[in-house]
Amino acid sequence: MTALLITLLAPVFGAFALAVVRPLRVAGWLNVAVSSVTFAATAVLAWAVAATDEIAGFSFRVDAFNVYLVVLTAFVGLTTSIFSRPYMRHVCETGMTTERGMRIYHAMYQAFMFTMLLALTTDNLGVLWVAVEGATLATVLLVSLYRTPEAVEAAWKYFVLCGVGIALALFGTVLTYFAAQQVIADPAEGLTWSILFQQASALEPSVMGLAFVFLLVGYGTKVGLVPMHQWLPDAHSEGPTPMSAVLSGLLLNVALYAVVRLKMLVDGSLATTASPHMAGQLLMGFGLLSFLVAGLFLHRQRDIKRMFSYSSIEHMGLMTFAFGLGGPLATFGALLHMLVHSLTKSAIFITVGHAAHIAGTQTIDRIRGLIRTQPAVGWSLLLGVAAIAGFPPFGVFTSEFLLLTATMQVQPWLTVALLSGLVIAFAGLFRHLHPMVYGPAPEGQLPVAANMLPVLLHLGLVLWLGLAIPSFLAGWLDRATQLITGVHLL
Amino acid sequence: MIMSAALSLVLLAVVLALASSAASLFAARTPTVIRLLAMPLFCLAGMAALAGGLSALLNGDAITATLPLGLPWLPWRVQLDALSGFFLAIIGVVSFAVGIYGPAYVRGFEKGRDSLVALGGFSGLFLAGMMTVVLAADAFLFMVAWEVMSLSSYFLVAFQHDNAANRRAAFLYLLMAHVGGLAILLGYGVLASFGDGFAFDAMRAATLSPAWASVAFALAFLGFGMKAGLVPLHAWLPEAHPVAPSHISALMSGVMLKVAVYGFIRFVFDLVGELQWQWGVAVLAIGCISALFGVLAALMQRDLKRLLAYSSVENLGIIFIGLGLALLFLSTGHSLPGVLAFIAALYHALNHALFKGLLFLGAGAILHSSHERDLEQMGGLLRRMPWTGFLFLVGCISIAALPPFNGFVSEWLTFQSALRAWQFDSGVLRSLVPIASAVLALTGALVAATFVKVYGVAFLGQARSRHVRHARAVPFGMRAGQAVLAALCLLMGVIPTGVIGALNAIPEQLLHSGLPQAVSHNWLSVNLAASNSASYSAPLVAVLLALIVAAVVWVLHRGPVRRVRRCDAWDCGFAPPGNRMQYTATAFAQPIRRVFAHLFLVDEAVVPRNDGGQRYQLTIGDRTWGIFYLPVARWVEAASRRVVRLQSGNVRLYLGWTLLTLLVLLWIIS
Amino acid sequence: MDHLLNAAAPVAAVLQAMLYAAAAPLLVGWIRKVKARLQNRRGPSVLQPYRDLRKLLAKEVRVAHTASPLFRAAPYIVFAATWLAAATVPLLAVNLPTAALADIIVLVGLLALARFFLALAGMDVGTAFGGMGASREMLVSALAEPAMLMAVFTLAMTAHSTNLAGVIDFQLSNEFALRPSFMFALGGLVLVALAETGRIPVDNPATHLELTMIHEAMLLEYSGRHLALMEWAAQIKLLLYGTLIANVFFPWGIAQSFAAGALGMGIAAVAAKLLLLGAALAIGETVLAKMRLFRAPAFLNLALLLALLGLLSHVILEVGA
Amino acid sequence: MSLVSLPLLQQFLLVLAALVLFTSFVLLSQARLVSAIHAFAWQGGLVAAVTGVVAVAGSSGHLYFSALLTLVLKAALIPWMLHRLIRRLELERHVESLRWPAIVNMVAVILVIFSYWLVLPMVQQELAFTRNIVAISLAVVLIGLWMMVVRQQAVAQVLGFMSMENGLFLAAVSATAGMPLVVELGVAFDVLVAMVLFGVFFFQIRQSIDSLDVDRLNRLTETVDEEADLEFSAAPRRPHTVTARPAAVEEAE
Repeated sequence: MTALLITLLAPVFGAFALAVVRPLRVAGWLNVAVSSVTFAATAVLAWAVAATDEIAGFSFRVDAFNVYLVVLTAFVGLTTSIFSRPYMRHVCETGMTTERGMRIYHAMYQAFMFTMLLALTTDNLGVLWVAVEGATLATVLLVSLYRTPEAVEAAWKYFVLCGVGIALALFGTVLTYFAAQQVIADPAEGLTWSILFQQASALEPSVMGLAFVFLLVGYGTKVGLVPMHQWLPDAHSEGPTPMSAVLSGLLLNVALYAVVRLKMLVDGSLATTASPHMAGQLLMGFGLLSFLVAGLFLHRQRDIKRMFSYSSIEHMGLMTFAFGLGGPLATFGALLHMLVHSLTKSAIFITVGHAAHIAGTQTIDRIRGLIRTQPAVGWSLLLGVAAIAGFPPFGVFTSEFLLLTATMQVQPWLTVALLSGLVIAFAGLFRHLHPMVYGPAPEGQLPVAANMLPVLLHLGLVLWLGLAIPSFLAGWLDRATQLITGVHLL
Repeated sequence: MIMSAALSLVLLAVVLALASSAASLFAARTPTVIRLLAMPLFCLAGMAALAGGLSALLNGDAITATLPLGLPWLPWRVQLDALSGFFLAIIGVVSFAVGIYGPAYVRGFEKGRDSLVALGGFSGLFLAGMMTVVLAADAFLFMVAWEVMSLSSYFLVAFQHDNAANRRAAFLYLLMAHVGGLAILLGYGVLASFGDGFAFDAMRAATLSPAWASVAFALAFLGFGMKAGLVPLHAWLPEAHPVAPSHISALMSGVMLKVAVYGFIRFVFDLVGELQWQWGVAVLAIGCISALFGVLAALMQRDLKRLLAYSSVENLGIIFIGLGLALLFLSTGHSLPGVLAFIAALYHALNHALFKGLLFLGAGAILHSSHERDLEQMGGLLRRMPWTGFLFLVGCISIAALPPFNGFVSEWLTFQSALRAWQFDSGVLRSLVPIASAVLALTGALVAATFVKVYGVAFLGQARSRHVRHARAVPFGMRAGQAVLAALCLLMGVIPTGVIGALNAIPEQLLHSGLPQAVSHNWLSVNLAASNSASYSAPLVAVLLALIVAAVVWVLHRGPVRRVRRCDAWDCGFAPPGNRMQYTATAFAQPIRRVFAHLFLVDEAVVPRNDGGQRYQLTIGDRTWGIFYLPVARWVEAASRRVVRLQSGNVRLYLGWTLLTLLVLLWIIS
Repeated sequence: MDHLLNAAAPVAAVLQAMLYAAAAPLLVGWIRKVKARLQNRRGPSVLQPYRDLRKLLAKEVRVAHTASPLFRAAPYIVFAATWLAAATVPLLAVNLPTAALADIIVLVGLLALARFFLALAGMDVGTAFGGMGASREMLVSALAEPAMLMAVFTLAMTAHSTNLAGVIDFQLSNEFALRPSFMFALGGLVLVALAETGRIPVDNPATHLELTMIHEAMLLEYSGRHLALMEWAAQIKLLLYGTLIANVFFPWGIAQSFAAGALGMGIAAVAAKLLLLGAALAIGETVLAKMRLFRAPAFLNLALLLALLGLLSHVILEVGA
Repeated sequence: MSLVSLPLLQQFLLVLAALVLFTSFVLLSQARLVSAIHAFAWQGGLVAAVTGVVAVAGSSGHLYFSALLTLVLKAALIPWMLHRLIRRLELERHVESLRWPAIVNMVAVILVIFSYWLVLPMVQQELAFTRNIVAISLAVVLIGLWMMVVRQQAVAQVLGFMSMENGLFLAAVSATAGMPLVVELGVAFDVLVAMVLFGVFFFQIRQSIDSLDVDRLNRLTETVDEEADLEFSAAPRRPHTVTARPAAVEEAE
């Protein structure tokens, strides 16, 4: 429990502290320190959860489903803070932002981490909503950090679209609460997920169906499901790169996490009606649509960060599809995919940050010959993209293998769509990647001071997950699968 | 006991390969580590694989083991049986030769700007991947190893990436490898969803409905065919193989394609279960098309390595002709000819690995000493690099399927099984199969033409350019590497009975029916059924040829005049021929090109040259591009161009989308 | 009988081989003689080819500066391969041990080996004509080989054997039957033989007109014993094809045991058949004219068509045969 | 349930709800920003009133608090902030006329009907009388979203957003007699922060495109159409050149 408290309080403290700390060097290190404290706390928490099946209380709940996401969040937060220290210093030296902007950046970084961890650990749907909305508020200023017209525009779109979406999610939450009131005496517990989950079958189906639509559209906007995805590439491409890394790596995961939690409620309530799998079918539809559309988007990219944000959309679509498909195999694969995708994608964004520094631009056509200029960056980008494209021995392959075979067993004909989507997306990524990493470098292009440690950590982990899944993680994923689908896989 | 020793040997080979790739990580600082450490390790890995594979092939039964890796409920299983042993032996012998050849060859790159770490590292990974594919006993490990093989070979293709053509080749290769991999994955998915789980044993146990079995077969044929470069899925092959460093090209053409063949055999003959004769027809047809198209395309090429790559397409076609015949015979219940065709295919796989490896190493030697891949610039190399010339000649004879070398034996076996067509009950098959063998015959003759062209233009005559005129002999290591393969080419040609006897273990284990002893026990000659029905006594033919030559030489050199006087060429009394007057590769292929012109996009033109002279311009285009590939690409482009309208940039439209989605969903659920 | 066979068989085999080498020039001489007569010339003696060979063997060898070792090795290999191939075709007697040595596919293979080196030798010196000859030779052979094999397969599928001895045995043991398949196969084989042995209308053995020659163009640079071997090999090849046609399609008279009488009978029979064939060839060459190179494919496609028809008619008309 | 059968308090409640709906129509079609802000303030006040009445009717404790919260936040604080903003942005005189007012209003009416149709199953459960108001609140939410779609003035969009929030409050009150207190507080806090950030962004947008017309925020788009090169479609054709040789072209007449 104390570990949980530290997990949540450390970022809060960090946010306030970093809001006032002026010297940039100190702020950078402090940011790293706070993040590492958070990570340590989550590690202890994970240890506790591994020992006792779950930790609940004070309307907090850490079970097999969210504990690994908590650790993941803290870990990516840590590595990204390590990356962002020299990176943002470089940004500040180039005068793209001010010292005040840097304070906002660091404070908001920690605030964002807090909202993420809160959203994951809370057991109260209302608080979950508050946290996700808070994440928007915390990051929107960072998107417009550089104050360029594009940045401001991106931030505005991000703000308006996510604000609207989240408002709709609130309406869904209200409806859920309304449905809960019919079955749960104490109004204070009406939004407690674990209690709702026990009572799920009693919830009024028609209301829950209505609620789920609002929740899906609301949180789905955050997940970046087509056609509510439009904010995502803008925000990713215009914000500072560490921001893009945590957005793709964490925020999308958390939103998807929320959707899945709510789907579990709805499934419980709809189980006895005419269309028991309504929620799952909606998820499959959205997932497949996002997956295919994003894959096609990849072909016409000119901005490297936009390109990878579309690839994020594609993968979120894949996971959504898998969760919608249901069944232990698909769910296990999706849970694993959440993990490997956020590790790989944040690693890619970190590398992309260095690449953009080397070339001095984010325009794909002007990034050339990375391997020649700085082999470390070039190879990391190449390997990272190979990993995200689902090549073994990286972990993404494992999860996609599971997803494909699960689809093959349940809906054989959808595999055709999945395959074509995978191939299209792959072609879209590599046709842009090739000229960037290979070929002769333009003269005068110099290497930059890059700290590849985070990238190595992430890719190393992904590689490890591809070769063998450690038993405790497998145990967690399996228990989460059992939680979501009611069936053990192992 | 001995088998487990074999398995540990093979696993050791994998470890050695990985070690070689790990060792070359240090090449960034000390380039020599590739030459002194990585390549020897590579060679050792080849040796271990060869030994392990052979012992597995020679003493019968299968042994399995489980690795402490993989998914929690699906640990990686490996299995070593006769089939995988045989293919391991193929992998081993070629990579052994490459390991001998390599050090001297990579030395040429030490000064270059391309990273040796990538070269050495991915070579080792490539080898390990191929060996693991052959060993895998569950679909997951198989796919992992398969994709590792594709990915690492892709990095090797992209090794010299300053050249845009190489980049495009690498991209095309990876794209098609990805498509193929996914197809195979789905094929396994079909099997897995009928049997429970991804272990091969479970798949064997599964019983599929014929329709689903055909789906699985089609997917597997697509996937493995794409890797094996069967027409029309071959487009990547002539692009990718030539641009890799030559010793890697040897591995890719000689071995990786065989791994695809292995996968096909494992999937179709072992896992799917009940065979259907329609599959046989399909495989036979595709095999014929590939063989004929491949050799014609090869004949038209002027780039030596491209030519060799196309000839790989042709040889894989021949292998699949054999497999198709095997499918036909086995599915109609004629086990003896089926096994015969099966063995013929395996034998040809072995032979192709040997001589194609040899030829690519030879091409590498030429490249190394004259920096030339273009036949039109070569000539007279036999006198400048006699050893390479001699060994290359051996390769040419073998690949042209001339006795007493190995290529002939496998083709002979294929013919023999095709001639068992009179056993079919259906007259259609009875008349189709001989036509296939006619195609095979035509292919054989065209291959001979192709390699007469190659050898005559490259090694005979006079040099056509200065740098070729100054070519020098290559270092010993490279010659040794080729010599190993050349010797094996002759050996495999001279002792077919022994080889067939060894190969016989595979169908006995896989199809539970082998050849009768009559075939193998007679060491002197291969007899099928009765001695006077069909026989080929390779050792005698070889010995007699040698004897006659010796005798004639002996007789004639005891004659009155044995002096030989050098003079200018007569050439019907024209002026002494210069090197520009020689027949070029293009000219050599011209008659056959005229005959088969309509199969290709040939455009010839005589264009004026800026120095007043004239220039004969020839472009050979591959029709399959226009038919199969470009339409897909265009479709994707068009679709993406439409889709991006979603991102119009107007926030109000975005909100409109959200509202619309909301309303539609609400409508749907109530 | 058995011990006799064991003792006599190798002897007979060697004897037959020698006979091939010895008789080959005679057939060429005979054909030239008949041709000359048909052209109202007296023509050289039938033994003229022997004289030419002796003269060539006695002459000094001249080799171009630009020639490689392969140029000097080629004649021996060509001769050896052709001779060995010929030795496997039953001339006088079936059931020779050479039957076990090689079947008809090997025969084709050996001839291909010879052709391979012939073409290489043509390209070696690096003259324009050599290359031209090699290129055309490979074209002709590429188109001829499938036709040849189809024709042979027709026999093989009838006799269930690719072994010439087997085919002949089958013919002799079964009572005579009119087989349309054999008729077509014979036609195809004859056309193939004309092409492969470089006779009119595909090639003209007598020409040295630069742009029309095929076989001769490859021998341009040879002289002395090398040239002798090449010519000799060509003559053996001609005899080989003649024997093939004569003995496989009309095997009657060939010796089935090694008794002296049988062998003598065999010699007489085969001699008669070959003389007839030679005369027929001579007549054909006098009435026909050489065709352009690019009509040769049509010619050979006809051969392939005939062979294919033979095969199909076997499958369709003679099922179970 | 027939209207007359209801106690007066509840009839009053229904009147208030109707007025809320009316205000959002006013918001939708109001051209002048200042008066739109006034309408928004009225709406907030009405929502607060509804909350208060429900509190009186249901006599549930914390509803009084949330009524007060709504009143302060929605009726006073946010309108005041908006006033300050447009004064500092010199937008008091700003008039934005809708393109097709009639159609816009018709769509809004259809949305009202649609939301009623949606809520029917809930209403029919004859639970508490406030259920009918859920339909109204849903309509308010949808109309707010619709307003954001049709209004191209940033401030107007914010107004639409805020009126969506009003609808949410109304729904919370009417459907469930108020959310748990912590959630209410969180939501209120978020709305407040959002408002502040909106203020910040007005100035940033103004600074970057010196206008608040969101239609001119259209830099970030994929639809710029230049021919992307098909790297993998270029068929491999090497030009293949040798000098013309008599022997090669000879027989080809």
